[in-house]
Amino acid sequence: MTEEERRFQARVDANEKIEPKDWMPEDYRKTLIRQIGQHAHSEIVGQLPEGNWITRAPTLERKAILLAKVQDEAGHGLYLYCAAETLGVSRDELTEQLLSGKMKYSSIFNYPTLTWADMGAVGWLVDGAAIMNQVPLQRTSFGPYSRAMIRICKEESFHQRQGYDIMMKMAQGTPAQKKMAQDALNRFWYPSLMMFGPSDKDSVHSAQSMAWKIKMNTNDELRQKFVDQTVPQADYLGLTVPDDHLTWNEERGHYDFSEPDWSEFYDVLKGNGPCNVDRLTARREAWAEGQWVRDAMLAHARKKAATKVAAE
Amino acid sequence: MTEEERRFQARVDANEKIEPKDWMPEDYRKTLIRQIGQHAHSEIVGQLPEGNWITRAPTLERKAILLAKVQDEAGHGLYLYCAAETLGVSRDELTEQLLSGKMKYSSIFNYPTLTWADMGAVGWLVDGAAIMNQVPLQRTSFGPYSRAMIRICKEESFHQRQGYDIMMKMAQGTPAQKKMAQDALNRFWYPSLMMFGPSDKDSVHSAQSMAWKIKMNTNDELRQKFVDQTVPQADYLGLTVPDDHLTWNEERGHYDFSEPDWSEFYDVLKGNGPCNVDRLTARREAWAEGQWVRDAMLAHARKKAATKVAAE
Amino acid sequence: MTRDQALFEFLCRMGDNTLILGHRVSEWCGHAPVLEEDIALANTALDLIGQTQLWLGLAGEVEGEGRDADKLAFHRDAWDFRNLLLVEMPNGDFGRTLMRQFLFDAWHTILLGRLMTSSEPRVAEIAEKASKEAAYHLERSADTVVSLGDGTEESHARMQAALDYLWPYVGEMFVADAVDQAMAEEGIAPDPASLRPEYDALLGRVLKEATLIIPDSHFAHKGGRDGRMHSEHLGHLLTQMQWLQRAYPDARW
Amino acid sequence: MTRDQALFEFLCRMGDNTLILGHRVSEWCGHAPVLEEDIALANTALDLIGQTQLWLGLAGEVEGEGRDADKLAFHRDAWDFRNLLLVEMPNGDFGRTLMRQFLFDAWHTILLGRLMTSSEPRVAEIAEKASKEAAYHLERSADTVVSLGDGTEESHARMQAALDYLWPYVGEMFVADAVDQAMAEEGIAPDPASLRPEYDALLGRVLKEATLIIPDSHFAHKGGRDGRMHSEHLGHLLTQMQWLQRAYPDARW
Repeated sequence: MTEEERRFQARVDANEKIEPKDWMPEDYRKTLIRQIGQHAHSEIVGQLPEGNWITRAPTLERKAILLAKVQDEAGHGLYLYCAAETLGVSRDELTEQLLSGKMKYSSIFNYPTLTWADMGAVGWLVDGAAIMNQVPLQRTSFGPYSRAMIRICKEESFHQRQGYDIMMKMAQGTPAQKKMAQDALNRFWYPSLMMFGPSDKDSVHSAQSMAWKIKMNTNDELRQKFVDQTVPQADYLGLTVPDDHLTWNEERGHYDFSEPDWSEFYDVLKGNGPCNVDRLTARREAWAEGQWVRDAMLAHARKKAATKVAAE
Repeated sequence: MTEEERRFQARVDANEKIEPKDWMPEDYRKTLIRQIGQHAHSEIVGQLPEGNWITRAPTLERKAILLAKVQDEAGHGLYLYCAAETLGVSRDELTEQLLSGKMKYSSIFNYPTLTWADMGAVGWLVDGAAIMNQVPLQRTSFGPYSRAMIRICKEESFHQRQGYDIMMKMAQGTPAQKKMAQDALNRFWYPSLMMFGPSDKDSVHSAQSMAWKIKMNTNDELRQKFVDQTVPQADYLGLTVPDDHLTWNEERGHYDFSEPDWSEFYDVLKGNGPCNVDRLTARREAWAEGQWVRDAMLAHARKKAATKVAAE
Repeated sequence: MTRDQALFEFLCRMGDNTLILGHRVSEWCGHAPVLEEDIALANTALDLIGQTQLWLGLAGEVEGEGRDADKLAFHRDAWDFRNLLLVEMPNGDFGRTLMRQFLFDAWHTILLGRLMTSSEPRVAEIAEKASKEAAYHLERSADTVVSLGDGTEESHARMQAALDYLWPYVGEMFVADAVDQAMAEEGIAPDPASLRPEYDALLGRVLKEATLIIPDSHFAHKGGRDGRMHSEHLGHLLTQMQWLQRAYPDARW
Repeated sequence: MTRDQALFEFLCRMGDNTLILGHRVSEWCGHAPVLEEDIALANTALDLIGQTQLWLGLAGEVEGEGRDADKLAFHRDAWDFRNLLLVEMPNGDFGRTLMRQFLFDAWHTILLGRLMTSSEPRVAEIAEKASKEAAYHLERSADTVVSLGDGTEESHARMQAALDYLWPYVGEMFVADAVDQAMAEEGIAPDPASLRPEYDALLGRVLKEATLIIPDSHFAHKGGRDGRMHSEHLGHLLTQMQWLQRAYPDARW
């Protein structure tokens, strides 16, 4: 470790925030860009599975809530791209890496939303898992990232409650609605568990990231916490978690549960999830079809600036 | 009149069929190309208002019937383009004239189909009016046209019965269905009357066309016949023709009825019908997006022919 | 037609406009050209759906037959809708969507401004709330129309095409029928024709800045706001919008 | 699972394939690249809908709960559909539509050929009728795939892209579950896996002539034929297809 690195680590250890202009190790910067970028992309791509039901929302109130939620997600994307930009990478660069497949987004968004209950399940489980990941990151070492997470977490917990509320209505509804609710839980349970990433023993970068406080907890810790929190909620809804091995372990003070099928996880990561192609295609088309708009806005802004200069 | 013209007219008067290789006046050819071309275009564009409901047909049986009908219409288009081709104009030339707006199609197809009852009204009224126009044309002087009309009329009368059958089901159905049926009649009545064209006193080419037996009856004759036939059918359905002045005229032995709003007719003709833009856009896009397919089919056919020649 | 029948019709017109336009705008979700536009479009849709709840809620109240805003939104068929044809037109490209928004916002702000002094206090109250949102929408859509109209050669051509395509749907805003007469007589809403001068002036100003040419035609498609003849597009929109309510009429969501 | 329950599932799989593919193909109506294709596509859709009436009609009979083919087609929600994911994929361009058709027709003809000797006479009878139509569809779609694959540079690229896009949806045709095992044991239908060699040989032949390369991957999307996980596309298709029946459940058409 160089002297600079030592000083940097000391600041991190002392819970000081690292700011964009501060010195930082090149790998710290790179890892952060990857992590924040992926998180931002996830917000953007994450609009699509829920956007899929906006035009079919069952009431005006639900439509409004869903619109507000998807709008928030775009807003989160914006905060995060801004945080990444302070590390010296532009939003357009990040976008191109998303579209070329070089950068990833959360695999969960490669699963389809098939019934209205999925809007509940996404809010309850997916946002629930996201919050579990994100709450500790409010204390992350990089200042702009930490501040973005604080704003985001506030809204996400709101979303999770809305999701749970949808599930509640469905679970207490007609037989068809109950069926939708159970089916949504069946489909989203394991993919939600996957959101915490592979077991720590298989995770390469974890130790360094934790030392840098880019990562605050191990994947397994968070997954356990998520299961412990979610199972009683499912019970309350009268829904069955699709895991025959799920049992309360008195000794550990935690639920024992089945691992997700990690081969499916890697399949999805490779691009073979049910919706990978559709999601990326949707984003690519939006970007390509929006080119003329972005060009025009730039051209107009230049014209206006030129007129202003000429007038001065 | 030249000698050739006199001989030509004598053949027409004697009800002989004129065949493609026979001598004919240039104007006869031109008028026929325009008339057959417009008729062909009408079959093609006429697929769209009914195609609009194929994906929403209420039963499998109705869906099958509607598909068969629209398929027939495409087939009629094909017969008619072939008949026009015998006069020395290619299908592609005619298509381009349709797409550029130089050639017209029947104005009726610029009205929207808004409920399932419209599938009934189109069959009953629009096909009904078409048949009224077409039956006499089976005796038209130009051989290929006459033969095409004979094939077409057989199928059209079948379509008309199917349309009436839909109306019957709707008119005898639930209050909502009855409402749809009446509403469809209200919207399609006057546009159907317009299908016979303006009153003969305002029709420029009529006399010559009738002498040439390209046109067999006056517009007003056919319109009257249509009204006389259709009003009792509407009565039988328990529907009300939207014309306060409709009365049986004992003396004439015909119904007296209100003229359609001819200013609307000319508006639609000018391109201001409710669907003109959509219809032409749909055809233009189909044509443009199909370019690569047509190119490829041609290229492949040439390759195959070349291979065959090389092998011989 | 009683006062309340006319008022019901009027309120459906207001609420169906915002409902259908809100739906159209919401179709963009996740597909806008830039992230800021995704946010702005979602926000516009959200405002419009919120206004719909108010207008259709009041419509149901006035009707007094137990239909609430959701019942009106999700359980009427096409012919009972009273929105302008303009707002049911498909989105087309982003330019057309924003042009449609601008043509609507301009009229909407002017109308809402007048409705704030409606003799019917419940109408005035909704107009008060909605007009703030509409003013913001107008500011945004006008700005965007100017940017894109006076942007690149391509964007200019697209915006002119959008204006040409949508122009025949503008006239319907200003044509009065018995409902409008009843509303005007009661002092509930202005005569639609009376909005035109202000509208034309506003359009003239913005579109000039956008270097766009207003088509030289007064032809107007009609049939939306009286439900006599909607476009084929509305029915397709409803299949999506009303799906769940139609498939599960007994469910509560 | 009783024999009849398994048979019902099997019949729904057959009928839902033809129903959903028939619907997709019918979306082309009036928009094909040439008139002959408009006719051919309408004809294909028509045959498929006709087959649907037979398969779902028999399914309803076997179920014995009073559901007829229409009830099954128009009153089930997405999760009860048993079609292959392949057939619910959106049309894309004409090339993708025809590639999807070819990939389906190839499997369909082979399967129907086997079903003609089904131990269940009602299945054999439908297969007999359907196989003639399917053979004709295959001839057409294979020809078109060859023409477009070996046409121009652009058409070749489009067809290769279509094949690459659709290939992951082929594997689902050959994966057996308890329903298939029950059908095989009863001699009603063949083990799906047993069709693969003939399918691969047929595909190899045609796609070689089309100068197209079969992707080197055995990854297969699943979840359609057991209804566990359809694509998002199916739900949108159903909003259109089932609209009238859902909106007017008491009506007869």
